[in-house]
Formats: sequence, structure tokens, C-alpha cells
Amino acid sequence: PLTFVFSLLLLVLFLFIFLTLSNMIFGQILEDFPGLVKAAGNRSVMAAILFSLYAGFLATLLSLFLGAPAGYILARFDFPGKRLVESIIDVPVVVPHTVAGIALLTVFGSRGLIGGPLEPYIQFRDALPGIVVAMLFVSLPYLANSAREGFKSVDPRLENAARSLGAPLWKVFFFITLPLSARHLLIGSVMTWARAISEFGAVVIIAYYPMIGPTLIYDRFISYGLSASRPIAVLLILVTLSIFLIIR
Amino acid sequence: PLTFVFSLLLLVLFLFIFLTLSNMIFGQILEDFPGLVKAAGNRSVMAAILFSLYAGFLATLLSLFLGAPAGYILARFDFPGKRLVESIIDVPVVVPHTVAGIALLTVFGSRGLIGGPLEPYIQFRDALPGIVVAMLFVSLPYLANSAREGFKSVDPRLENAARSLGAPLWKVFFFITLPLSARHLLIGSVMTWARAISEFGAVVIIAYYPMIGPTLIYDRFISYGLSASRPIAVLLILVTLSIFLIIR
Amino acid sequence: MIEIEFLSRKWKNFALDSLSLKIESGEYFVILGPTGAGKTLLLELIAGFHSPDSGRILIDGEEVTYQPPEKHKLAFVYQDYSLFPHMSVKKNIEFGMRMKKIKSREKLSEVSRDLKITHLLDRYPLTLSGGEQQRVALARALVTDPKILLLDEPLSALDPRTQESARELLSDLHKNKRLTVLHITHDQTEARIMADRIAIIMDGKLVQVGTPEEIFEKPVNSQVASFVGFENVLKGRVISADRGLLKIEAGETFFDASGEAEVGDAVYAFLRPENIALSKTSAQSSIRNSLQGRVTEVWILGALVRVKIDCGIHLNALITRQSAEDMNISPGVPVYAQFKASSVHILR
Amino acid sequence: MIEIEFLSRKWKNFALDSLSLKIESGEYFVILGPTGAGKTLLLELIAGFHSPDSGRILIDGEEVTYQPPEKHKLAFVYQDYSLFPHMSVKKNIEFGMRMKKIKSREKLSEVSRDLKITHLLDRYPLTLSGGEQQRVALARALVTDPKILLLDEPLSALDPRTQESARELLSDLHKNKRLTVLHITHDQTEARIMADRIAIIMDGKLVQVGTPEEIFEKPVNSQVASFVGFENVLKGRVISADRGLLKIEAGETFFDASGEAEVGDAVYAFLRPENIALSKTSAQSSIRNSLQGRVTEVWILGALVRVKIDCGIHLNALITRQSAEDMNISPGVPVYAQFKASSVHILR
Repeated sequence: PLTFVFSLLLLVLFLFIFLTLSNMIFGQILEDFPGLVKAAGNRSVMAAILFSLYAGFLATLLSLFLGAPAGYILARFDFPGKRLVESIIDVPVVVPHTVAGIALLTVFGSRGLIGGPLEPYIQFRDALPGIVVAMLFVSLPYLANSAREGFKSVDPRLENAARSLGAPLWKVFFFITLPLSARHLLIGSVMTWARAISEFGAVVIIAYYPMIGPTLIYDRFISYGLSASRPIAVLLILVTLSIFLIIR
Repeated sequence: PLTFVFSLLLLVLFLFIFLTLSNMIFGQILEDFPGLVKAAGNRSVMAAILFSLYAGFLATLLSLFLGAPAGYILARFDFPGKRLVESIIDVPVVVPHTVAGIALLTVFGSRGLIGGPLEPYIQFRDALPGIVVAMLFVSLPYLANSAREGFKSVDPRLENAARSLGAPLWKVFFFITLPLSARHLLIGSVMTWARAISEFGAVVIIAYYPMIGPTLIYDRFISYGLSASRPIAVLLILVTLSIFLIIR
Repeated sequence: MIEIEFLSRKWKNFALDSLSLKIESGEYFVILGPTGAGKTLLLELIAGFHSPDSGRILIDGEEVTYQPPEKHKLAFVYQDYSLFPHMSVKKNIEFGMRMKKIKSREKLSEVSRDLKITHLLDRYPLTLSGGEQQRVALARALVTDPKILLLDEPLSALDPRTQESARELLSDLHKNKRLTVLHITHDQTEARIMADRIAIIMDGKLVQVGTPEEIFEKPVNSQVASFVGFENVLKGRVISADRGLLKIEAGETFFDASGEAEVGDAVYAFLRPENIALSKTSAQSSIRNSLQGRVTEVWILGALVRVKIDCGIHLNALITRQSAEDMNISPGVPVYAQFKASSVHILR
Repeated sequence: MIEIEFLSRKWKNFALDSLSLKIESGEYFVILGPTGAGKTLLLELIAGFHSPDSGRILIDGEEVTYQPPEKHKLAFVYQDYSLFPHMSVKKNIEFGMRMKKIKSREKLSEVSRDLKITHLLDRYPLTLSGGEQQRVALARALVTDPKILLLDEPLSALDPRTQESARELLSDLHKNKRLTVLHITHDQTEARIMADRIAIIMDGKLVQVGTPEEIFEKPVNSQVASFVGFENVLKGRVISADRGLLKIEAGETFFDASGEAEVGDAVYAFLRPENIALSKTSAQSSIRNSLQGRVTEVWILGALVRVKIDCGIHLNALITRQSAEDMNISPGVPVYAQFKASSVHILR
């Protein structure tokens, strides 16, 4: 009886998620397939989707470059204030998305702490760098945390054994630690990338243009209504999910 | 040397997140403290923030009601298609936020699969139920997953021991399994709630009004610019973070 | 009484294969088998935690095969004791009473006294030693007066000193409460000391059931023989047989053994290393073999010494360090290896 | 040669307290102590994985206290062998050669032959048995010809049969490669068999250093005595002393012991259970005690039997099951407990 009721609730949960997505996808395909084809043929739609994927990729690369070393330090060393540092790194996960956008704009905007001095060289607002910074901000914690877990899962005795065999620390890192945590880093990168391309709130504040996929969907929705934005939404989710399937 | 370079990168990561947020918060407090006070005294601002917290709370309750039983079934039983069910439950994490909004609107809108028949009784678009459904959709996976991990961490032998002492399955669940996974469920609920109140993209599509905190920030930003939205952003994040600190 | 009929079940890497077994009321019954033989799976099937693929389980004549565990009315104690970590010792013990709606303050204090845990009642399980946890687990299982007690490797998580007192405790409980005890273990010494009867399970199959004497003196096949410690396996041929006394030829060596066989039979002779004594002088007799040989290897194992001897056949003996020192046992030394004809177990 | 001077270090629950020790070149040195005594921490300090809070470590006269591990030039084998799971056995062994830029195909095949792992070179560590993993770990550590080998509980992860051959292997390596071996263990038998010298560490402090004979026959205090197996502790008074032969009065009982003490001294006498023989007849002599008593308890422990005897003083003896059966030992039976005066260790 308990098992039955619980299974029923699992079914409800499953159907809620499954029906919501499949209703949109199959509704579009069955009711308005030409609209989907038209959207796929529209240059600005495809440009926005590809731009999403590209910006997400750049953000993931930057995350790896910053997050993997940070995760290594957090996994291997204890230092005063470590808990505080870990908490701060987790904060972007809970910051409301538009708040993150406002915060980033104050720092990277043309009069901001970083955006100001850099203004002559690089522009963040309404440009690719701003989009990447917004994606980076919301997705960094995922990479740092899964890198930390990955490095923690490597037995320090393996590193000690390698060191006593004559390897200096950096060789130990590249020959032992990194290969053994590769799976964690890969999964972390995929999650980071997924988080990056799903972001809308932070990006839309710092850069409405050039439009990424989610922004284009919002723009069409506001301007022309549900039926105009649905084909783009279906396209974006199909592209995203098929990339995940390929990676897995 | 490796350790030094890596520590430096950790510092960069830390500063990126810390400076972004503290620059906004302290910038507001130091440069325009009266604006912050005024925002805090503004009835519509506080209403939107409280409305965020309230809708997030409802979404978390619903998540618990659906996600905890689902997590129990996933933790304790093997059935054909289990991996597929688990993958589908994880999908909302990677769905771009505005796509989720469009999908929910197709289902819960006035002509949608569920929203249509329910139209005379309950309205989702531009109403609290729509906001809660959007928050629920994006945050459910967090609760279901941490419930599953929590239940998995309870040794089945403890449940067996309880059963051989005469307890039927439902008593075992409420007296043994639930108390032993309470910590996981609590942490999962907090994460779910955090995810719910941070959402903007999905909510803004299904319900621009009544405004939740993140929507109000966006609205003010579009209408009056950065300086008008910043105090609200600072207020929202201060409220959110202090609630977290209290719970921890 | 527990009756198990043709029980089969696959689960993960384990499988039980059409196993039948009958455990009488009041017996102390030990199921002995190597790790991975499926012993815990069998116990969990009897307790009702899993359902079998086929076969039946009867408890006191009533079929419980597909009944939920709470209907099996038996007490179960896991190897790790499975105390509820979020409840005090008192609440742990009361749990079964609450579930079975038994309200009796005396029961609790009585069982606490019996198991010497009265001073632990307010503690939490994680703060207890292994031996204390075991006594609490037994109290929790026994407070509702079950007739049958299932024990899953009850001694293996205890250190050697606590094991001795735990064995005593289990024996006392069995006698004083007239319990039917079903105890599984991989430790042959434990089985020998505790059991009224022993069943040997290997690879999910029941191989032998009998009293400790039968199991340890007359194993039914060489697999059981080597599992119960007959480390010396000698292949030979019977050259004379007279009223149960056999003379056996193994290579160029001859020895006596007691057993049933025909002249000319090819037989295996099994001999435990601890049943071989070493001596500097021969002391052949009609019931005692004394084979001349030479020490080839000596390994000190704590208080014991393992000595390998070449007497034409290779023997493996276990003697105390004291006697090894008294006899100056070291490689090359000539010795007589002595063992009784009745210590040799013969299998055709 | 390893010199350790006043080494102190706290780490997690462990602490080493101003420990000084000198291990000579070519020695097989065993550090023996109970679990949690800080043995692994000491080994990791010597290998350079941690830095001490104070004190110095010198290897072959050169101070390496704060040098990184790769400068310590010693081989280290962990209890779980720590093979790199993502590399084949061959790559594992070559790792140290690559790091030290040694290019020699012969070294690899030579060490593989020595350790009998040639057939395993293409396998991956997770597919190997415990004994095979250990041989690979030794090969990986020894392929670059280190002079010093540190072993962290090298036998404890092996089953008893593999342990015997692993002990043999370690002895051979020590002799043939003229290695200085530093081996830590909590197993006194292992220490006794393997060591040239033994150091006893308890609670992070060095308690005694000496040959196995010194450690096991003349423990410096009662803590060491009971750790190395002197289970009988008798409190008594010396009533006569003549050229190293003492007569001791313990309650109403008298016995002889060899040792140095003055008449009238209050002493503790330590006696191992396996050094007590039981007999049906008295056989008193000048060097052998024979105390009349009565069996109080008998516990069968596999091939051995633990017998408790009341001879006025309570003694704990360990004899083989064979002799217990021959003498019909059971509670209540009268016996003589016999032990040599030289088996008794005296501490004031």
C-alpha cells in the first residue's frame, strides 16, 4: 500500500515533467510542422541558437581553467576560512538570476569596477564578453564543486606513492590526479555547459543583444505571442538534448 | 609552484564571485543608502519580495509531497525503465529557462492540456498557481535527487530489522527511514526553495504579473535603468541570504 | 520449528539452489559455509525480507513463504547489529514492544538485567562498543519473547576477547529461554563450539547436515574436508582391511586408518595438521602410526608452529612453540610424525 | 641508514612525541605497535609526505626533514599497495623509471622475473589478486634500485596462505638486494618472524627497541608485556634469590623464576599461556615449576584449547586440542601446570 501510493506519486512527478515537454514538442510537430521547418530555416533563429552553444562553450572553458585548479586546492588543503570560501563559491547557485545580472552589470558595465577601466579594450554590455561573463557567474559553482569531488575521490596515497617514485607535484597532478578524476571533470563540464546555455535572467540584463536562444524566445513571445515563440523553443530544446545524448 | 598557481586561480575565482556581489551590495549602501531605505519602505517592492518567498515556499511544499515519495521508490526498487525515468526527472535542470516557460504555458495556458479543462476553477497564467508551477518545474529535480540520495544512505538492514520487530512498511518509513534521512530532505528542501525563488525566465513567460522579486527587478531595469533596479536587487539578495544563514 | 522445502532464489551474485532443511524446536542450529555461499540470503529469505523464486518456508507448521517479515514472528540480529542510530538504547528496545503493542515496564527491565545493559539504556548506539551493541541488539530482539532467533555472523564483528563472552551469552540465552537458534557463520571453530547440529552450505547448495562430530570427523566430500581443516590429503590404496582397521599404501609409505573400505580400493585419506604429533622416538602401536621423516620447513605462527615434514609423503603438522623448542625443530632435523589411525578420515 | 631525532608531529587523531630512532643500513627493522599508535604517520614523515612539527630526519647522513618526497630516495609500499588503477602493470612499474629518466628494458624484465610477474605485465591492477598486487607494488618500488624500502603493514591485506609466501618474498628481497627495510605492523608474530630489530611504539611514544628476543622475552613494562602476549600477570614477593634464580611467593603459592631481584622485592611475574604445559603427573625440578591445580574453564579455539586453571593463583594456558583430548581436560579435572623458571619474566 505504501509502495503503491509512492509509486503513484512518482508517476505524477514523471508525467508532470514528461507531458509538459512532450506536449510542447509534439504539439508543435503535429499542429504546426511547417512553422518548425520555417524557424529552422530562419537565419536569425539558427544564429541565436548557435550563439547560445558557442557562448556556453566559452563559459565552460573558462570555468574549467578557473574551477579545476580551485577544486584541487579545496580538495587537498585545509586553510583558515576554507568553509567561507566554499560557501561564497556556492552563492551564485542561490542568487536570483536577475539579481546576478544587475550585480554583473554594476561590475562589468561601462562605469563598473572592471568594465570601466577595460572600456577602451573590451565591451561587456550588449556583447559576447558580457554574455560569457553572465554564464560563467551562474555556472562556475557546478564545475568547481564537481572538480573538488573528483579530486577528493582520488586517494592521496596514490599521489604519495607517485611522489616517492620521484615525481614532482605537477607531474603527479597531470599523470595521476587528472586522469583519475577525468570522469568527474567531464560530467562537471557538461553540467556547467548545460547551466550556461539555459541561463536567461542574468544574460538578458547584461546583454539583450546579441540575442542568445532563450532571449530570442522571450523576445518573440513578448512581441508576437506563444505561437511565434514555440517553434524556437522546440528547436532549442531539441538541439540541446541531442547534444547531451551525443556526449553521453 | 603548482600549488601556488592553483591557489592564485582559486583566489581569482573567489574574487570574481565575491567582488561582483559585494560591489553591488556595498556600492548601493555607500553611494545610495537612502535609495535602499526607500525601496525597503516601498509597499510594492516588499510585496514582490515576500511574494517570491511565499511562492517558493509553496513550490517547495509541493516538491516535498511529490519528490520525497518518488525518491524513495527510486532509492529502494529496481524496475525496467528506471534509468529513463531518472533521466527525464533530471531534464528540467538543463532546459533553457524560457523554453520551460513556453512549455508550461502550452500545457497550463487557457487552451492547454491541463490549463484548458481547469480554466473555470483555477487560472495559471498571470496568477500565483502559474508562478508556483513554473518554480516547481525547475526545482523538482533537486528535491527528488536529494531525497533519493537520503533514502539510499539509510541501510536497508535497519529497515529489515524494524520489520522483523513487527513494524509494517509504512511504520518503518515514518519511524526509521524518514528520521534517518531528515538531514538530506532538509538540505534538499532548502536547495529547492533557493532554486525556486531564483527563477526568472520560466516565471516571466507564464506570469509577468503578479510580480515576483526577480520580475520586478527586470521591470524596473527595463523601465528606469540600473540605478532604479539595484536597490531592489540588493534587498532581495540580502533577504535571501539572511534566510539561508538562519536555516543553517 | 523451521521447515525449508526446495528453496531457490537468485539475488545479485548469490543463488540458492533447491535447498531443503528442517530445524527442530529448541535446537542450536549453525549454518556453516565460506563467504559468498549464500548464507545471509538464506537467513533473509527465512525472515521474509525477500521472496524466494520457488520453494516453501514453514514456521511451526504454518506456511510463511510470501508473508511480510512482520508475520514471521522471529527475531533477527544482523552482523552489524543494525541498531537504530537515532534512538536511545531504551527506545531501540521498546521499538518492538510498541509495534506489537506490548505494554510492560517489567519486560524492559528484566531483559536489560539479563543482558547486563541496564546502565546503557540512556546511551545512543554509536557510543557503544561492539559487545555492548550486540547485547542491545539481542535485548531488542528478545524483549517480545520470540521463539526463534536468527543470527547473522554474530561474532565476526567482535574482537577475540569479547567473542568468548558473547559465545557464553548466546549459549545461556539458548538454554534459559528455550530458543530455537539459527546461527550462520563462516568460522568452523565457532560452529563446532556452539552447534547442536551444523549444515554446510557451499555455492548455494546444502552439502552436509549433521552433529559437529559428524561434520568435523566424517566430511562427505573433499571440499567439505578441506573447508573443515583436513589440510593433509593423501591419495592411497587399501592393502588390507580388518574389522574397520585399514592399512593404506601411499607411494612408498604405509599407514593405518580406521574406516570402511575394500582391499584394493583407491581412497583419499584426510588428516588434520593439529592431529599430527612430532617426536624424537618412534612409538608405533596398533592404533598409532609413527612415520619417520625429516623437517623441511618451519613457520612460527604466534603460539603455534607449522612444521612441514617429508616422510615419503608430505605432511603438514601444527604443534605448540613450546614443544617445537623442546625438540629443537628446525629444517633438516629427523623426526617421527605420529597420528592415530582414528584421526584419519577415509573417503573413496 | 635512517636517523630520526626528537620527531614530533600532530595529525588528526595521531601524535608522535619526540621520537628518536636509528635504523642501520641493511637492517630489517620492524616498528610494532597497536592500531592507532601513529606508526603510519611516522612512516609518512620519513617518506616526506608530511613535515614534522619539530625534530629532524637524516637519510644516509643527509638531512631531508623538509625536503619533498621525491628527494628522499626511498621506496614506499602502502598497505593497499596504491597501484595506479589507470595504468597497466607495465606502465605502473615504468612510472618510477620515467620520473627518474632511467631507460633500461633489462631492468623491467629483470625485476619482473625476480618478482614472478612477467605474465601480469599487460593486466590492470584491479584485476589482480592481493598477492599479485603486492608483488607489482614491490616491483614498482624496487625497479629504480632504492637502498631503503618502507613497508606499511605489508601483510595485513593478504589471506593467511598468501602471507606465508609474502613473508618469504620480503626476506629474500632484503637479503638479495641488501635493502634496508623499515616495516610497520601491529602483528607481533609478523614482527618476531621478520625482524632483525624491533621498536615498540605506543600512543606515539617509543617504548622499547631491541632484538626480537629482547622484546618478547624481556619487555620493559607491563604494557609491552601484555601487548606481546604475556597474558598471565602474577603479583608476588621475592623470598629467596640465588645467582639469578628467584623463589617467588604469590598468595599461598610458590614458584621459581629466573631474573634479577632482591629478597623482599615486590615484583610482577609475566608468563605466556603457551609456555604453560599441562600434565597429569608432577615433574618438579630445579628449573621447572609444577603447580597442582584444577581446571576451571575450557575454550576450544580451532586447533588450540584455552584452559583456565586454579592453582591458588589463576593461570591461563594454551595447549593443542590433541593433548587436551589425550588428557581428558574438562572443568573440574585435577592437573599440574608446568612452566620453566626461565619462561617467567620478572619486572619490579
